[in-house]
Amino acid sequence: MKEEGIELIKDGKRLDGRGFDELRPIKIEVGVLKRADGSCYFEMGDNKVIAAVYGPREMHPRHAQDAKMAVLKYRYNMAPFSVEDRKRPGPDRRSVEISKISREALEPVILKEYYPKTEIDVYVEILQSDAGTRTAGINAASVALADAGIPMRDLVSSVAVGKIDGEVVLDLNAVEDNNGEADMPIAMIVRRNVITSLQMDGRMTKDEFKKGLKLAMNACRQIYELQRTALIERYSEM
Amino acid sequence: MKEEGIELIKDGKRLDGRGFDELRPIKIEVGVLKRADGSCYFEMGDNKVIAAVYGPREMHPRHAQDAKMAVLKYRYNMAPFSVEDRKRPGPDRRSVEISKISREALEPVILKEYYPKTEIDVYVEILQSDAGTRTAGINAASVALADAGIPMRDLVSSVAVGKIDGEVVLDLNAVEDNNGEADMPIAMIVRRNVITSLQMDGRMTKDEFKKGLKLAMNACRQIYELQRTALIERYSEM
Amino acid sequence: MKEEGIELIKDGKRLDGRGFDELRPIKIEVGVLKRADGSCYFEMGDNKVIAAVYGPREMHPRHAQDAKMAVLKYRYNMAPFSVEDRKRPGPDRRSVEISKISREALEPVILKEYYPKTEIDVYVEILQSDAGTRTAGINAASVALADAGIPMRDLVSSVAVGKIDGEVVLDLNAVEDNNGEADMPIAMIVRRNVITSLQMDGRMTKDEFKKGLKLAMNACRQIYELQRTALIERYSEM
Amino acid sequence: MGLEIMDDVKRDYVYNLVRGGMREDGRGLLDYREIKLETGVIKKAEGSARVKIGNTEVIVGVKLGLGEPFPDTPDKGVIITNAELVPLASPEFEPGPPNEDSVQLARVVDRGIRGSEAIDLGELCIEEGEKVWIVFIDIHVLDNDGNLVDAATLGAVASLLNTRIPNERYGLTGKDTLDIQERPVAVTMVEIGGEILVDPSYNEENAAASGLTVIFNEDGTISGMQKYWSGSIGEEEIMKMVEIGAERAEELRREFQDQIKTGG
Amino acid sequence: MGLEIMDDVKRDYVYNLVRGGMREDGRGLLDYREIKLETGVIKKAEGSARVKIGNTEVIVGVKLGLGEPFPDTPDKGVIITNAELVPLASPEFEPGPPNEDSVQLARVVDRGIRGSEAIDLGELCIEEGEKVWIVFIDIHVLDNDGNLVDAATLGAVASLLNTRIPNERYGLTGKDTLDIQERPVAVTMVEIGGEILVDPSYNEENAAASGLTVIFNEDGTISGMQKYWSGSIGEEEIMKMVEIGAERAEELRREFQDQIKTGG
Amino acid sequence: MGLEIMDDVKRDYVYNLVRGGMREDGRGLLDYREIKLETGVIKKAEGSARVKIGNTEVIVGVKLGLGEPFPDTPDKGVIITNAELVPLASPEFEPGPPNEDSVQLARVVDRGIRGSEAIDLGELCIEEGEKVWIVFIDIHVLDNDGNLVDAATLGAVASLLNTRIPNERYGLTGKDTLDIQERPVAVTMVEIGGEILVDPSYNEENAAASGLTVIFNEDGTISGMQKYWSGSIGEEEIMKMVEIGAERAEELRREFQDQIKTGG
Repeated sequence: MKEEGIELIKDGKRLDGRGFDELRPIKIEVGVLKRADGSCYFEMGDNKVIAAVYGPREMHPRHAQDAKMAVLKYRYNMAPFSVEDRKRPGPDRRSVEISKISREALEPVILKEYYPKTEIDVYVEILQSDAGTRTAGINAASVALADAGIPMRDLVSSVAVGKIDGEVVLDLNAVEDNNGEADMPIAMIVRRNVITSLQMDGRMTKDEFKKGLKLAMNACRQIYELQRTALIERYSEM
Repeated sequence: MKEEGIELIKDGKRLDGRGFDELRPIKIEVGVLKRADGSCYFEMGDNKVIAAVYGPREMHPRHAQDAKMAVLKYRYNMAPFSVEDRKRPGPDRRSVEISKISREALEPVILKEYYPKTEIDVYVEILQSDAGTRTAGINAASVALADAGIPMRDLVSSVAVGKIDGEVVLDLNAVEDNNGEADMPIAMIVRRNVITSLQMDGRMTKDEFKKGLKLAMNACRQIYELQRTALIERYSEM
Repeated sequence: MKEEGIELIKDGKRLDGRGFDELRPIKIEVGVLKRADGSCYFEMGDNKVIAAVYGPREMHPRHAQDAKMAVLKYRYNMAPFSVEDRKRPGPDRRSVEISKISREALEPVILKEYYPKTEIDVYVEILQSDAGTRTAGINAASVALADAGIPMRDLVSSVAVGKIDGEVVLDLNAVEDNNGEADMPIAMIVRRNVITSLQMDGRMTKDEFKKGLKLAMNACRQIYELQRTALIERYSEM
Repeated sequence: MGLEIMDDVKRDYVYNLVRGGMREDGRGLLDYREIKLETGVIKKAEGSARVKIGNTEVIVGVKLGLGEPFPDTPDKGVIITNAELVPLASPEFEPGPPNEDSVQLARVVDRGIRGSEAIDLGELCIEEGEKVWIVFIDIHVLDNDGNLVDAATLGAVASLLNTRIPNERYGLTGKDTLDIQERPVAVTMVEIGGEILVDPSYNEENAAASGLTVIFNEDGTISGMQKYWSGSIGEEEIMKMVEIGAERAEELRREFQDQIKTGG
Repeated sequence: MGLEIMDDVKRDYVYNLVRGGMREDGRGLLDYREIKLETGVIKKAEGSARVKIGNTEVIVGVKLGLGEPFPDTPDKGVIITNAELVPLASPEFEPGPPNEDSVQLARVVDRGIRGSEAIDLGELCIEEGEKVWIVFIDIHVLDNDGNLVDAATLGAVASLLNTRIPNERYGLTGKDTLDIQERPVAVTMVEIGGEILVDPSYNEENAAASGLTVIFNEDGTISGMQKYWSGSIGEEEIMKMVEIGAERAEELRREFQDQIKTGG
Repeated sequence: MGLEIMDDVKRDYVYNLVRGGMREDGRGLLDYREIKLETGVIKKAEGSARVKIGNTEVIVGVKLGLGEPFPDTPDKGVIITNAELVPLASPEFEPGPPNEDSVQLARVVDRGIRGSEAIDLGELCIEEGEKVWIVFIDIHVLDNDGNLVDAATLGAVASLLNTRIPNERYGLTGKDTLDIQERPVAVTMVEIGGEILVDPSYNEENAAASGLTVIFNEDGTISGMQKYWSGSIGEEEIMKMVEIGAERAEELRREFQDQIKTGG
């Protein structure tokens, strides 16, 4: 719902000074946790998320095991203090949906058949939220999976586009998201040029959708490079 | 609690025009669902219920299996929109009790020993409620079990009697139930002339109870014929 | 939080007439329940608690079994009517913590290695509460374990000390606890002179703490004698 | 597995006894076990009672609180009956939220209180549509040796008779006892091998195919019934149970009145 | 194990059919199954509809209640969309609280209603910041033969059109219908063996690697999308799905209007 | 099984080290690991801190909301301390509602804050009996390498010092910082092979039979204690732990003050 009188675009620039096709600043740190098998801290503007990976490890209960491949689990969780109004701990409908969507976004790149009967657990904690947390979580998780040594075909990169004041723009922040007309998070496998996640909220014409999809896919390519660089740095350090 | 001044009986007739020993109109459709192994749609006045049966099928968890016979499960559930004030989804104390009572009403006719280690699931959804839903559910479930090919000694038929304005009458509707003095749902195996379920709420003399029980047992005989007819029609169609 | 103007000590005596180092009256009955393997009813002032023990018995689910020893479980539960404002049934954070603390208080004396793969269940019901229920529960549980024939190295005895009106005193009742400055429940193995549980709430100097600990340990010795006597009486009766 | 075999053995034992007109503990088929009733046992509760029927033991506590009335009865107080089958009371009870057995126990007892209009709910209204007394009847089972319903119903009625309204704690004035208009009594019977038994023990409940509780008022009317388990019962048998129940209820009521006078 | 083999066999069967341009039930790849829409089927609900798409069957009921608005929209009513995948509807549905599938179903349908601003929420404010209508849209699945989203979206919109505001029950006055500003239509497609199929059956959903719902408004704009499952989709394919979806939506909308007129 | 053997091996390793006066990471028995404290790390929180003790890492966030006071303290604000042992932080943490470990962590930290009267709760009353500030202290564990209690207590106190009261958001006026009257410091020790160790690592916690947290105020008084696990402790040993704890607390407090000045 748009606040009255708010103008999200002035003189061709967004409130935070970005151009329409500009990402917020991104910071990636790999291997930040000791106990996890792999981990990644990811900042995108004011979003602060951290992902940890455990596994492949024995799956309980046994009857849920898959005899042919590993089972991937994904838990997206917001810290109570990550949002304006304290979030009650525990899963809600939104986090259940995001966990599902994010798991499905990552599944195509994971060589699950290497580890039958096991589970691979991805845990994503949102420490601070400013719109786009699900995409930040997928980016972090993708790097954390690599850090954990999980065999993967490729990385997954994720970003949202949206529509504000009638313009299709990249990577909405919270003010834009709350006062915008549409939001569309995607995830993609950059090197194969395919989409692994796509959602859309709000209202867009078909042409806006097409423009937005291209914009998001281009941004994923930028994010992919940052993810790769962070991983290379990590391993060159070791 | 009786509303002030409400008269449930006028000139020997009830508010909806029925006599004391008259059932509401009943409609039975067999095999209405594709995915279920057996199913039945049952209307009794303004009650609309649907029953589905799955099984016998493997029982989980294994330690709950019975090595000698199938385990019968029964879930009575009200759709949120089935009642005046929206019902919150999920089981409450009332539905837990009704599920237990209904399962016990059906158990005597099912040849559970034919299928050791399995479970037979009966699911009853109340789509619209107008007093007597537990009896409508048992009637529907009984037919759905037969439709699923579960081996049974016989059908079970169910109806309630009650007391309104001092008279013992058959098959209360919601206005009568809310303003009446007693309600007594029963279930019976008509051909063996035995009771498999009996509950009573409110206040009745012993003589009223006896009169009511006979009235209900007679009505069960009518319902039994309708159940049989619906099943015969279903199988002659096939 | 102290009520205004309340005086907990007058002329060297407490409101209920006790001296600083005096226990409330204790009453112990052994073997009070038929179905349980062991049981004990314990009164300490206005606290009324009952403990039952079941086991060693097969543990479910199997994957939770310990191949080397029995698993001890402890459930502290308050009856809804045991306190001023009705307590909602089911565990809350307080009872979860007390159950953990109490289990750990008893574990050192139980010869768990005698019964691998089994569980020993201790259930404590608080029927009436007047401060100190966790210590009363541990005392009752200890006797009930002995009554159930569970092999034990020794009994465990438990009591609280606290600080009221600036004085370190033994075994606070509810008025004292609500208006006091500190509360410290302990559990000990009297014959080995070691502590198996220790908690402290409120504020005390180190010297007060030391004084309190000695006071509590002395009182445990008295309780131990009462526990022993009750068990001897029980077995001489049989 | 060993346990299941013991269950079968016990069932056969009870069955054979009953076929010979006998019971485990020597009493007659229509006899109750010894009943002990003690009231006012829990100071922190507004009303309370401890009931033993043989080895079965139940504590019932009544607490009163303030709350809103139901929208359709704005001038009446509210009764909430709850039963806890705590695992202390029986090896087959498990910790956790109410299951179908505890829900049934609470609902049958509640049905007796409600159907008989034992409590004058109109007296519990403080401010129409806004504030009424909520009466919590909590049934806490301590030892389950069968026939919890009759014990819990005795306990609930005794607790209500015993209840003091905590006006002062809430800054209210008014009379401090509940207006108890009726004292319903539950009689539970089971059928084993064609015989009717009153007041079944735990082993007898396990050996029975079906059972029936009938709740009687002082004038002999019925205000609650519940059939149990998956056996069927014939019409004649039910009629017989109602007659037997009515007689036993009279006896139980005398017992109750005697003990209430002494214990209350 | 036996069941898993059957799943594989069915997947192969569907796959091979589709590769030959065919489907289990004989229809074309871009065809919907027969759609039946009936409104006002539940008297106790403020609005209701029963939708069948082939063997898939869904009942949607709308209930209105009074409540507080959200603090950030004090002058607007509230929509709560909920879906129950009751175990009656499918052998793979289990009793219990909403799982990720029912949450997703509810949220996708909700997204269409909300994104298209189908309901004028401003009209549902009774007293700013204090009292607004809460619109519960409850999706009750009766038979799951695939494509629940399209059926539930049709049912939700039909129910809303059909809804009477229960002013009288709450002692209020005002107009008694909802102001429905838009009629969003969902079109779900899946990809099997490189082919796009519209309105997937249950077996086709199981054989598909990925799927997409696109929700269209009357003017052809999109107000909701959701990709399903763990297969990936190319950019071209998505564009194609959007075009196919737009066409199908038009047809679906005509079908809907026709049936609403008759059935409403 | 393999894992259990590794646990045994690690326990033995730690035990043998300690018997020789050594620890895994080379520090002395009474030494803390390196402590890093950063405050104001979460903009969306009213107060926040990130604490590292060695590899153990905890974020604490403080949020304020409006609510009703407890009936027995109508003129005081409310503190709610909550701990999440999210499965990200340790392979042995599982998703789900709080278990006994997270409850204990929250309650011990809470005890320190409450027992020391760290917060002046009277200042948090807005309208007696009606409206007060509720202070949520949320402990979010990110990496569990032992001694969560000390890290969480440092984080809680640092967050409170750092907290801005969001008067404006709720249309209120008033001072915008909490009145922090005391800065409790927790010192956790364990006993391994007769030796006392301060600030146990995860492996040391697993090798220990018993442990003790003592919470100290600025004047050296104690305002909270908790013994851990099922080993017993002698009286002398406890007295020794209290003395060691008091000394360590002083040091920790100096460290804390230094870092607060820089980081706050």
